[in-house]
Amino acid sequence: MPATEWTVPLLVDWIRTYADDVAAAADDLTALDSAIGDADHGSNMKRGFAAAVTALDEKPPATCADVLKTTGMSLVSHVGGASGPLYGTFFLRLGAAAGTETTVDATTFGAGLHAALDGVRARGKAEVGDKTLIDALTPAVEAYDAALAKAADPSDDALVDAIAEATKAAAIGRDSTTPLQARRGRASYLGERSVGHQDPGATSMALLFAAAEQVTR
Amino acid sequence: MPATEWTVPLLVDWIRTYADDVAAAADDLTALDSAIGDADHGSNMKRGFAAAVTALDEKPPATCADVLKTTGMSLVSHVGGASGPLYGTFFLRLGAAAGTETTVDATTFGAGLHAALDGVRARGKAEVGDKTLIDALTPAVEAYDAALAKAADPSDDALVDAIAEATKAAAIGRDSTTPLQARRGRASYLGERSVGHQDPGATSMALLFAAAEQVTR
Amino acid sequence: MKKLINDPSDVVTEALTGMALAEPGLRVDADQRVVYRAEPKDAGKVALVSGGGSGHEPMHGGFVGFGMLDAACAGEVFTSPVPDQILAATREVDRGAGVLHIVKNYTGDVMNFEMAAELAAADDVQVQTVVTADDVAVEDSTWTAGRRGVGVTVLVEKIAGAAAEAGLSLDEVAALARRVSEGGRSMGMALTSCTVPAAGKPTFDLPDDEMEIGIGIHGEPGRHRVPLAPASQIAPMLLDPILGDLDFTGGEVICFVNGMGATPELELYLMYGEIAKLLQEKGIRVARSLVGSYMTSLDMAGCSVTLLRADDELLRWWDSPVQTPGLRWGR
Amino acid sequence: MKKLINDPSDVVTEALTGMALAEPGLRVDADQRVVYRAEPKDAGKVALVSGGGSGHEPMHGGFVGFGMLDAACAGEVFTSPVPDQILAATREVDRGAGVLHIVKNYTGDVMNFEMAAELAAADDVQVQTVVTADDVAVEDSTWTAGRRGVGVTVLVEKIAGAAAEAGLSLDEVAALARRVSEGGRSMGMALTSCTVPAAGKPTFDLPDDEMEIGIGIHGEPGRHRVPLAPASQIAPMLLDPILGDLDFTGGEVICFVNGMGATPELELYLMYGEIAKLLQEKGIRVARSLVGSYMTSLDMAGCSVTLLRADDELLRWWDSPVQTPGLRWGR
Ligand SMILES: Nc1ncnc2c1ncn2[C@@H]1O[C@H](COP(=O)(O)OP(=O)(O)O)[C@@H](O)[C@H]1O
Ligand SMILES: Nc1ncnc2c1ncn2[C@@H]1O[C@H](COP(=O)(O)OP(=O)(O)O)[C@@H](O)[C@H]1O
Ligand SMILES: [Mg+2]
Ligand SMILES: [Mg+2]
Ligand SMILES: [Mg+2]
Ligand SMILES: [Mg+2]
Repeated sequence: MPATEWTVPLLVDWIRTYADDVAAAADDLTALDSAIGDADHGSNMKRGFAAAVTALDEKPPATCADVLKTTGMSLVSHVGGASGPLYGTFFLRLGAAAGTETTVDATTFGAGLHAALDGVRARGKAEVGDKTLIDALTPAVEAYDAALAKAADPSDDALVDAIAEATKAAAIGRDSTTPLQARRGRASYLGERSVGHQDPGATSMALLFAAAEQVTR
Repeated sequence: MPATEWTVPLLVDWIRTYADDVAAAADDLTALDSAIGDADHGSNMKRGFAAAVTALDEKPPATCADVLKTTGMSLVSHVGGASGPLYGTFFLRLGAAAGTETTVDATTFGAGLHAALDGVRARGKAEVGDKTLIDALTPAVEAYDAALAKAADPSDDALVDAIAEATKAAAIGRDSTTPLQARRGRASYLGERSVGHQDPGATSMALLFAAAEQVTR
Repeated sequence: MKKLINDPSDVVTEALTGMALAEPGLRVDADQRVVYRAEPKDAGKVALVSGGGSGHEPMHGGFVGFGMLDAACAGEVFTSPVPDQILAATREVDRGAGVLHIVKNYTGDVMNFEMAAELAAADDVQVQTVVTADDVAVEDSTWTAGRRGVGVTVLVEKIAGAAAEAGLSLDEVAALARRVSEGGRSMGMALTSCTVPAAGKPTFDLPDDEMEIGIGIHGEPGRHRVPLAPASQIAPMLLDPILGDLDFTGGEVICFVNGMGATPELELYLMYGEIAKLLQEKGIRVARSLVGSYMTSLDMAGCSVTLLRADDELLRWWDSPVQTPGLRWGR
Repeated sequence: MKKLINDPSDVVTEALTGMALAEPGLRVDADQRVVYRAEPKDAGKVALVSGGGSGHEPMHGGFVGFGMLDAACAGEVFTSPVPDQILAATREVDRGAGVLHIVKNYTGDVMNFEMAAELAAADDVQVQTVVTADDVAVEDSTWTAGRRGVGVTVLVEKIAGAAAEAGLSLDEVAALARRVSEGGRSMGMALTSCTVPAAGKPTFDLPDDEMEIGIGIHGEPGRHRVPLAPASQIAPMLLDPILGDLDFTGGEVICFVNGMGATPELELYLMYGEIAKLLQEKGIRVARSLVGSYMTSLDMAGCSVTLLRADDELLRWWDSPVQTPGLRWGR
């Protein structure tokens, strides 16, 4: 049965599912990072989300904010590199927006995504087109908004539909990084040689939305 | 016309010819030394005999002893490693036996070879069967003796024949090293793993007799 | 992958454990992955904290000790440390006179040190940060994350470390560190790629007859790939971009020829000879030199060259005693 | 072959030229290929001369300086120096108190040093020789040229160098050097072969999933080839033959974990951790340790372990100041 709102178990399920997904995709993410970075994005994400799962297991979260902040803190404390602060900020901001309830509705989640996007942009100072995870995250947030706006009288399917649209947009955004020349992160050191490679962070970001779609659907 | 005795130009010719031969065979000698040593026998021999040729060019030798001692000193001073002192000693001893004449006859040369063999054995303390250049040198000296003894009344062909016999014996001695386990030099460190490889020093020693045969024939 | 390791994910912790046992001058917190001096600095003196991804040894842990760093935070291989480590180290080494963070300019390093500095400020620990960015292979423009911090980092740590030991204030030490950072330029090249343990295979493929010019220290490929060349031709490929970027003529320099990890000392000295010859031709006087593998990239073969504008003050700090596992003289 | 060199036949001379420019504490005779101290030792003190094939840097040229060697003779790559060089060095450094030759046990090294010593004796320079032969990979029997001299050579040079600096007589310094040499045992392994510049290709082929145990420092293949294994299993492969050969239990040791040239420090510290753990289990106390690439084999990846029986006297000499490019403390 499709979810109408986020609950604590559902958010935990998202993190767990994504932890499995990045573990399975770790070699591919690292291969992408080998081409235009330093060959660690897969192991960074795998290590970080494994730590998040452990933290959620050790101290079962009471509220939605607990799930997301514990995840964010785990990432900040265990990843390092560029993705640690960026993904960490993403979840910390999303958690702050979620508040101290045990559920989060589609509208609140959308506001959270905006806060998360703003936080990640403030931390990393990247814009759309710089060939970073921002290129997947920004269109995803916009698509979520648009889908929600279309559901004139927020229906039961609003959350699921909005996440599905966000996931599609994130995938398109991820693919859009391939022809770009990087302007942020390690890939920028390569100059023109970064062209023709898909950005690893945009790839892991697209997977994050895909995991959300999978658990809410 | 076959040589009946060594002259100063003939000895110089021997050194020159051998210098060319070891330069041409340098890669092969080094390859043999790669298998059971440290991959330098070819470059050692090439460097040493090039230095000898330069020394002979710079100060043209007056006597047979001059040729051989200059060669021996050049080897000692420019080769290093095991082959420097050993080949150096060989030529220094051969030179000492040659005396201050401008020719050396077959008998004197034979005595010189014995002195040279003794010197090399004293320096390196190797015996026949230890898988070293001694395995080529010893039978060569013995074959030289035998051939000379057979030429009852030393004839015109005595030197050429004796050197030809020595060359054959050196080649057989060289081949005999392949199945042996080394007991001297670097190859001995390999223990049983040295079995099945031809000794580089025995190979260069066989070439030395071949060069003598070529210039006297 | 051929390495003297056990499980790739334990490499950093196990290496730190070995370092703790081998180096009596250090105290290693293997959990937090922070290397401290066994004997902390006197109260009232500025402390220096650096750190970064592992795999660059002896930088940074090997530079902890008298006259250089007070603490170094070790991240995963090629991954910057996390704010927790940096904050713990910063709190631990503060002797009341403030802490200087020495950070190489990489997105991850800068962000993680920034977060730690924000947290330290909340704790009332004075922190200043110097970001090194000396790699002329990268253009410093809005089109990049800015220049990478490479070889000059070692020189900053040595020189600022000496000044901190002598009792200069945080503002003074930070200003000196920035001056060194700004007066240094570097350029590196690779004959082979490195292999990150967790990745298990070389980060990039490099044919037998080619080399990368303008590489970083994390296995990032270089700016361009060229046919293999003799040392005498490699030297100007490294030096010319440096000299083109900052005018060193007429002055004195500290010249640092660094090995990337798998380069024999024989080759480094030979390379230094080539660089020294070119500098002499250009009228640049080498006041001090440093040749060796001090900032490595795991098992990469190759080298980098760093030139630093020198003056009497910098040279005095350079010559001051230093006693660390990786750099040691005068004590 | 990928190396930072020009013509392979010029490697040694060009590296020495670079070293001369980089190291103000040294004086290099690039023609004779001898590295001297810039400031000779005081008259009346015993001098130490060592040398060997090049390609093992920092050994030996990098160990010339206060508290260690007085001169080092550099042969071609992996080829012992010639008697001329050794004689020139011996004459030059003799301060009237005699000269100790420190020679690694290889046929070529022994013969060339022997010839030089004979010539020096004719010159009335007193020479004594200590031959190091610590490699337990080689059986010392009539079936071999005897054990190879490896890691203990570094320790002999340090300890005898300190004693010579303190003014001990030639007999005393030589006796001390022999005691160190006899109390040390080593064992090495390789993950990859080295490549001799003049040969242009790896000395031996080693598949990606195998390693050589019991290698020498000249690219000689080892005693046996085994499947690649984690560091925790390599450690006993190196340590057990050492402990089986000489009883170290109950006593103190100096433990030296050495990199073969292309081994990152990260891996060496990790390896040291494994060795230290085993030693502790066996009740062998490590009094001092040395971890780094001090005796290399060009660009070979791998390591060796040396244990030396220590006592208060040896440790005092070990701790004495030393000031060389390759080893430096206390001064
Ligand atoms: N300034 C930035 N803003 C947003 N995303 C960034 C920025 N810099 C890097 N990234 C993202 O981080 C990814 C790399 O992450 P990772 O490999 O884990 O860290 P590191 O680059 O430190 O090794 C890149 O693919 C890119 O998507
Ligand atoms: N003790 C010895 N006596 C005689 N010949 C020896 C002895 N040791 C080594 N050799 C010879 O020297 C050869 C190796 O010479 P070379 O490679 O030039 O020197 P090194 O072994 O020092 O590298 C061996 O193949 C062997 O024939
Ligand atoms: Mg990365
Ligand atoms: Mg050889
Ligand atoms: Mg990284
Ligand atoms: Mg040799």
